[in-house]
Amino acid sequence: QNEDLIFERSRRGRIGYRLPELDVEEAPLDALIPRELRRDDDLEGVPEVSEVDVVRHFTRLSTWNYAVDHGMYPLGSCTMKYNPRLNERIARLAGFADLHPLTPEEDAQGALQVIYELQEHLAEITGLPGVSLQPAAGAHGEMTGIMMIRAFLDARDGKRHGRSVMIIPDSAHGTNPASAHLSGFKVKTVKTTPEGLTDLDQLRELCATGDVAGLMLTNPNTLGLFEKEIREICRIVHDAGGLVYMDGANMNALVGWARPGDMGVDVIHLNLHKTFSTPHGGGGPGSGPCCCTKELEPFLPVPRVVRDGDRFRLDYDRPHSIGRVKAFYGNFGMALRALAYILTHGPDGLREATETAVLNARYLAHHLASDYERPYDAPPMHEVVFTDKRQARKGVHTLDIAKRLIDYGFHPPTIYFPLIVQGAMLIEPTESVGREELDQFIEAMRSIAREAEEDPELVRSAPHTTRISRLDEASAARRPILRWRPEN
Amino acid sequence: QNEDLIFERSRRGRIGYRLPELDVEEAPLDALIPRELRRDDDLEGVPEVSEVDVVRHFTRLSTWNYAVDHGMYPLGSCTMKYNPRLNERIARLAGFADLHPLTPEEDAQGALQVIYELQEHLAEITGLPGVSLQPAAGAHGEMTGIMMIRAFLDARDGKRHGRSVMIIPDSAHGTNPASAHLSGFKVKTVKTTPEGLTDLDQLRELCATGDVAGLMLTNPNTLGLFEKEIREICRIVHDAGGLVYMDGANMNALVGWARPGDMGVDVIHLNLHKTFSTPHGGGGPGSGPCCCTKELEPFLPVPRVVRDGDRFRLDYDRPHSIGRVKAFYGNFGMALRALAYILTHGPDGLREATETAVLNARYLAHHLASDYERPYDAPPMHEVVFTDKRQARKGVHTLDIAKRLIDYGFHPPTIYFPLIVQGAMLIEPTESVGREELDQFIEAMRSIAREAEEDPELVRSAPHTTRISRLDEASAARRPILRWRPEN
Amino acid sequence: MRYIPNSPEERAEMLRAIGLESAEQLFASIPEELLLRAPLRTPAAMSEPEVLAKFEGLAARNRAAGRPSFLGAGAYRHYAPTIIDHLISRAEFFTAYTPYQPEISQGTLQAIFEFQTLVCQLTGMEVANASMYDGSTALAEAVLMAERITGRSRVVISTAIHPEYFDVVHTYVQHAGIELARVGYDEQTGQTVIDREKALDERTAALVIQSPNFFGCLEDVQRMAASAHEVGALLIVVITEALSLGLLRPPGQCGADIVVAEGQSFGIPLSFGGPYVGLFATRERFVRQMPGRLVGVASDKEGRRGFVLTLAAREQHIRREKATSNICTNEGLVALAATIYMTTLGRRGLQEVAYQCAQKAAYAARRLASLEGFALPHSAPRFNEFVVRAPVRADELLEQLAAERKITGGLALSRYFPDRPNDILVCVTEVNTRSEIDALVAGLKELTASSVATSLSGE
Amino acid sequence: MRYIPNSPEERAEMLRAIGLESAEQLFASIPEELLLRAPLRTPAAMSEPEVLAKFEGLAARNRAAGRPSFLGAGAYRHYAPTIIDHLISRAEFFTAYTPYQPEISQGTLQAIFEFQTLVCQLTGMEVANASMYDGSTALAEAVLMAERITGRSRVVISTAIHPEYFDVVHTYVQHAGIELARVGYDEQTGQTVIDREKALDERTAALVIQSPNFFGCLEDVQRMAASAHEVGALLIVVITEALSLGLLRPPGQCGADIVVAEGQSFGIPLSFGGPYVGLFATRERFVRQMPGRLVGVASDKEGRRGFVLTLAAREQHIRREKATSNICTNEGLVALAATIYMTTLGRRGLQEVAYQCAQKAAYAARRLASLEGFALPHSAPRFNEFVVRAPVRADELLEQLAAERKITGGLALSRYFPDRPNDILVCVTEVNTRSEIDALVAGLKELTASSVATSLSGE
Repeated sequence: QNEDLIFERSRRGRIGYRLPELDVEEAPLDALIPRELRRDDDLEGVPEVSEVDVVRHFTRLSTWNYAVDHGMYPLGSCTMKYNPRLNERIARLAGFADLHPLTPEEDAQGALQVIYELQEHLAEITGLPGVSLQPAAGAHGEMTGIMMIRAFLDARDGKRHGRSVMIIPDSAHGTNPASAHLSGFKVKTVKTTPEGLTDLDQLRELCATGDVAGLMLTNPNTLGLFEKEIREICRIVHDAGGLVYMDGANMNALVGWARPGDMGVDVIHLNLHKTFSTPHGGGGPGSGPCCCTKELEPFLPVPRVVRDGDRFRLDYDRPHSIGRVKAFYGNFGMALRALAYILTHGPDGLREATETAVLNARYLAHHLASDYERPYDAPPMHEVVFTDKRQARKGVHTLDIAKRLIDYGFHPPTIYFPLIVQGAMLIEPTESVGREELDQFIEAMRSIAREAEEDPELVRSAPHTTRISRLDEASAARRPILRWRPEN
Repeated sequence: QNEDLIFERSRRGRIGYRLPELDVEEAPLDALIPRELRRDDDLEGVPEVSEVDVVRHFTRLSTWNYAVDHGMYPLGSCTMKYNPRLNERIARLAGFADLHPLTPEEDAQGALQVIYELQEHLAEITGLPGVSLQPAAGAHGEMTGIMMIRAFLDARDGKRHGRSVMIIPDSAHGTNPASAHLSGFKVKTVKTTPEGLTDLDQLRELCATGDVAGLMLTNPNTLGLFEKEIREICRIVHDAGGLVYMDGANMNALVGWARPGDMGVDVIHLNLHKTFSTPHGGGGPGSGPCCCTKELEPFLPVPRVVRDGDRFRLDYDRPHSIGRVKAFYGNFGMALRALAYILTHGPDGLREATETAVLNARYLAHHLASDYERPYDAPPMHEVVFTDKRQARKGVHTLDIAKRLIDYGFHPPTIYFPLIVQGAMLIEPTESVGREELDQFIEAMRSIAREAEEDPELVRSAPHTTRISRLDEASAARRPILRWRPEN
Repeated sequence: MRYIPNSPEERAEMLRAIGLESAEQLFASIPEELLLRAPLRTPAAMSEPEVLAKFEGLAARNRAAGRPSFLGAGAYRHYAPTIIDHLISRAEFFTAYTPYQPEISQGTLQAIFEFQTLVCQLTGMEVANASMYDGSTALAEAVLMAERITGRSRVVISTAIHPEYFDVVHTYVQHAGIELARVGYDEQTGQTVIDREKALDERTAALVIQSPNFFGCLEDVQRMAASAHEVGALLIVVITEALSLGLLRPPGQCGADIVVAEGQSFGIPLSFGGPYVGLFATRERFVRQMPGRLVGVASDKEGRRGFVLTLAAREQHIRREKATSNICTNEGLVALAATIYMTTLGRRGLQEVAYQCAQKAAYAARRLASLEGFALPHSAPRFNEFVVRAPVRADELLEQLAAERKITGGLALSRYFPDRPNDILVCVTEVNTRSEIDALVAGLKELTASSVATSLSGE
Repeated sequence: MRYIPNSPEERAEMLRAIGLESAEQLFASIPEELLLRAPLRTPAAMSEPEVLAKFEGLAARNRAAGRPSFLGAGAYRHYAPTIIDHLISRAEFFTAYTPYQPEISQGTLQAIFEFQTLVCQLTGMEVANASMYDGSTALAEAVLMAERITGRSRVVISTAIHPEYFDVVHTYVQHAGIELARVGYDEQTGQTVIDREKALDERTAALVIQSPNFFGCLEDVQRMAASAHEVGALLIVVITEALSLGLLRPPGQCGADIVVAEGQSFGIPLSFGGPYVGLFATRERFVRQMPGRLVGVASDKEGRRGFVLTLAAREQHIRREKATSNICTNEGLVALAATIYMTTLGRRGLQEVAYQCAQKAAYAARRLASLEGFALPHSAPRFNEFVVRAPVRADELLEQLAAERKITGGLALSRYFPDRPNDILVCVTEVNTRSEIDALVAGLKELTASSVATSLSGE
């Protein structure tokens, strides 16, 4: 089935709504708002469709998407796990969904308690006692964390401390340098060793210059490997007067087993939409709480949610705070879901989830090694990197393998990331996938490896089973068409 | 994507639920229920799966269905119209969904009012003042209506009245004779004229024998034609001492424009899941309210919902009632949806829906006539019959055309019904389809007509775009496998 | 009207395209005098928020919906996992029709096939159909089926079945030439008693019992089967609390020939009595006499497994008046919900829920029996329902309990059995917390304290 | 754990299959001393009904959620058609990731393309992105973008914008070398006043105004644009009440260079402040400086139209620290909900909702202004919010109104403006019925009667 743009479906005179009749005396509009301040285009171009048109339109569109509920979605570093329906139901309870953010605290105690409890649990899980739920997504939490480091240094060393360098591994997410830059830091890169870990010697050199503000580290790193020397890494940075920020994107490998706070990390962001399974929604909403040490706590964004006996309130009186990073209190709807996730799992369930996520990745790593190249030998945590090295000899590249996986009914893994691995395929099965589906995925990957040998063109021209074939992204970017117009 | 049976997905030890812990003292089970009364098979074979398995399983299954939300679903006489989401939401309000049917009347006034109001509105729409919502589906309402006729005759003429014949047109739904039979009537058939209407002469003959209990008539009939002589038909039956039951399956052609009560009909059933858009759910639940004249009202099933001033109550004191046809009060959840439908439309909207449904069918009739044979000339109401007569010359039959429509993205119409039309295709677009989709359907049908000429095998082997091709229904019926077993 | 795509302008164009001038002309085949002149007298069209507000107001008047409740008697409160409603709300399921076109209905068909299998597994029977309207109509159909199978026209029914089920059977068979006879129950045990000499004979098509029966007492199904079979009759077992199958020996293992049940316990909302879903299972040899739809396995040309509606030759659209039943639309979506429930709870969960129900009911029974002036009149083993006899009229006591304690305490049996004025049918399920049970006990105790004192002082 | 398919037994088998003996060995790369020895001190696992009951209890403590309310100030109560939640609850939408693989993400991609188009149509701009976190962060990004475009580092912001938005901008730019300057508003009109001599100069990258502004007053956007452009600065317009676009001249027609808005009004639940959705639109020539994701048209090999994420070269996964922004995950599902809202209301509905908001607010303003002791301090035209000055302290008055009348009467401006103790910011939308408005008026009248009497007698 095809489905045009909604603008193309529009027909003059169709309606999809009905309002209650206006029940107050009307004033002449000109008396309320002068004509020159009102729009005069009669909203030309905005669709006119019936409710049925809307439902059919978006239902049809939806059928063109792959989703977690269809099967394995092994996007490395994205942690696409099952989104519990219970949590969706909770987020829609009228007592939460209809609550205005500026409601007087007395009449919003339930919501404040939700925030407070989630803060407490995240503190326990990370080992970092200061928590703010205000950041709206991972990159936002990252920015918040880095700004807190900046504020801390300014307070400790005075504004002119000259600590302008943020050290970031070459394997890091692109958001890391972008966030560091937003906080006014220069970025220096620390390399990855042949073992896939941070190069300690280089780190020591970089820290020796006196201008280091901190280190942004993902752990397990984006190669899926735990930084064994994490305590030493933190010591080096701390000794140099810097702070350690940890990117929490990979917390699904650690929850219930190890805590960043115990490792020496100063501040971390979490992705509730990864580790705590709030749905990713095709690109958000996310939620990126920031967790920090006691020393950094004064610098968290305002307002904070605090407890006074039985009562919860908003605390604005935080003179050292970096300020607000968002209006109101963060993506509260995501906090509800994450809290429900934590309560449903309990400590044992959280630990079991982590264990299973790691086991599933390890199982894949074990079974795919015969057909695909692993650039690093160390046993992976919750995700594993392979490359197209063997297949590339036949002209079959990572992109081709990814597209061919679609024909086998799977979402492809993350590809060409981390950047330091040529032709990388970063596979993260998560705990939400059963053994039989892992086996099917392994079988599909092996089959593609065989096809790459025997019929490379079949792989190179994949996918073959989708509504559309590969799209020409290069021309799309050269002459971008970013909106519909009647003449298109 | 494929998906096995859930039994094949089952793995020992998986769980998909968690109960609160038992909070009372446990007694030894043997002391409560002796071992020989308990099951000893440990539910062997019942699935063991996680919540994720369940969600993925049924989500995948769902993607193999065509549904109203995907597009036109022109199943004649089934009235597959849009199912408003608002009505689904209303049916799920806790105050209704959590209400036990044996709740004391005082504490269930809202539910009783819903039933009462719907009864009133259906009475107004049909012109028949006595209404019961107890029947669970169309055929159930039909049976109820016929039993009421039986009870009326028994009361009027004494139990030995000898009125044993129910007259039914040859074009009727199969449920009509089946329901008549259940009420102890013999069926005699009245033929359809070449114009597609009931043969009045034959009806008069059949009514002349003195043993006629009544007539079961669909109007518009299953050929989509309005029985113009309906008043005369009713007069003939009434003069013969019989009653007229109308099958309300086709009420979508009449609501707001004409009323069965005004035509002389004595009793009718409605399909809330057709005319009033309660969702059909892949085969139910339905709801088949029965509406009747004042004379028949005493015979309606008990209990009735009646109003005493501001209060609503159940009335069991109906000595002439045929009795209960179902435990409790009918498919209440469907009553909620139907009432919401009526309130949302209002009188004008109801009339507009009917008008549009008829217009859409007439538009199809007009545009398909060049390529397909219409067995009857009269202008159709809300549905239209075509046949495969022209295509059959090339060996392409109705079934083939139906299957080929699937490839064009449409659900096929009702086929091979009514039985009196060879190779019938009964097309009912309903009001829920817009002109552009009608045009696409017309284009698809024309294209199939061309294919039947030029490449009949293409049509005969359709569908080509579905997960599975045509299934061998004959062998399936010869050696039926009706359940999964471990050894299958 | 927002549910109608074609705007008035489009409709006018379409009319022109087919050569008509007005909408009225579409209805030209309806005689002038039958055309409605005035608008229907139903309320004027309401907007979505107005409709919603109206129903929210009505829902709020159903005061019992949010209260602790011990009502059972054919409809049961159980916890339904959230995923059920999510999955059945997928448009692919709820906006589809009966799966007449198998190539684009495999989702519904496979789910029904799974439903049929689960019903067989739980009841211990060999075949099950795609569902009936509810338990009561399933029972009526079972009685008609027994007549078809045996060619006999007398059916013996226990008085310990749900009274409304009996009424429905009566309505269905009243013109079918079937004679209904009733057998009573032992007031001591609460179980059906068959005076076999009188009750069952060579004209008997079937014996109908319910287990657990209406009073919550388990019947000796095996013995009943033996009695019925001895005279060549079938045993029909009806179950209103389907979750009892998680703990009790399935009727199929006890010799039942037809098992019907109300499936509402499997995750279906109470919804003031419907829609529910009837389960219907029998022996393989009776399958062609079975009413209702059946889904079976079929293969396509490439040999792939698929599912189809099968054995349709039994049904009314082919056999018309000779059909096994007039049922057509059944309860597809509710059967799907029940399938998801059974699957989600699964092998362990169905047993655990049943176990909790039995334990909680036993706890409540113990507590209530210990109250001054209260007694449990029946001695038979029970699952999650039982009768408790109060020292005062049950209906008034329950009304007081509802008004003063906001607890729905159970069913006054006098609703159906006027000769049992003081008896309350109490149902306890896994959703009744201990504190609710304790509140019920305390409430009944305190509300009867004065009357107990009176009667004690009177002794 | 019911969310984890693999059972303990399966996990044990898998461990064996890869040559391990225990789950602990999976974590061998974590130094011994870092492994947690004790279980986390979070609450023990709860069942589904227990979790639900807990949250229902918490929800019930949010007493304000069900009351008539006149709170606006950046978050608005509007009616959201039921179909929105139904459609965004389709797993295909809400359980998908950012559409990195276009062949299996066309649903999300086409919907975002429609979102971008609708945002352009409503704001009168040429290009819009796939969404930002919310209005406040969108504004911060707009300020950073203006600096990139102009190469200038001074930004002038009206004090009549939402105070929390200003705070967010301040946080974002504090280390970016951008100087924030503020311009005030005229107490009479309620509109921003620019003393151009002082306020805008050649170092100014942008002027930031909100319209309708925080006090509900419409700004003269055209004049502001002229002032900004005269010194080579950009005009950034921020909108918190997106539905005002249904009635008001779009900023794009008034010369705005960047328009950002909070999209919550488009069918998004209040949800105590989030998730909402930021709209971001600008001129075509600035597109490569725009932050956030963009969806564009592309063709496949057969020439079929499809949609892809495009112009990714601006983004951080390619440009890293030189990216236009660090935004990655945005508000996809909320943008989808807003798209469905805009589509369902459509051309007529968006205008009608806006019209009703304006008329109802005007009615409320007239009624409140007529109260003894009350006044409307600002004279500028307004949309659906306005300030009313009470004869007593606003915070205490509103507290009393909530406690005694169960009405949330608006926002005490003193929360953000300590110098305006008696001012209430009142918001009226299409969901406020006349009787709610009348109850508000009556409540305020009666609660202030004594103080008015006192002050009158004092005169």
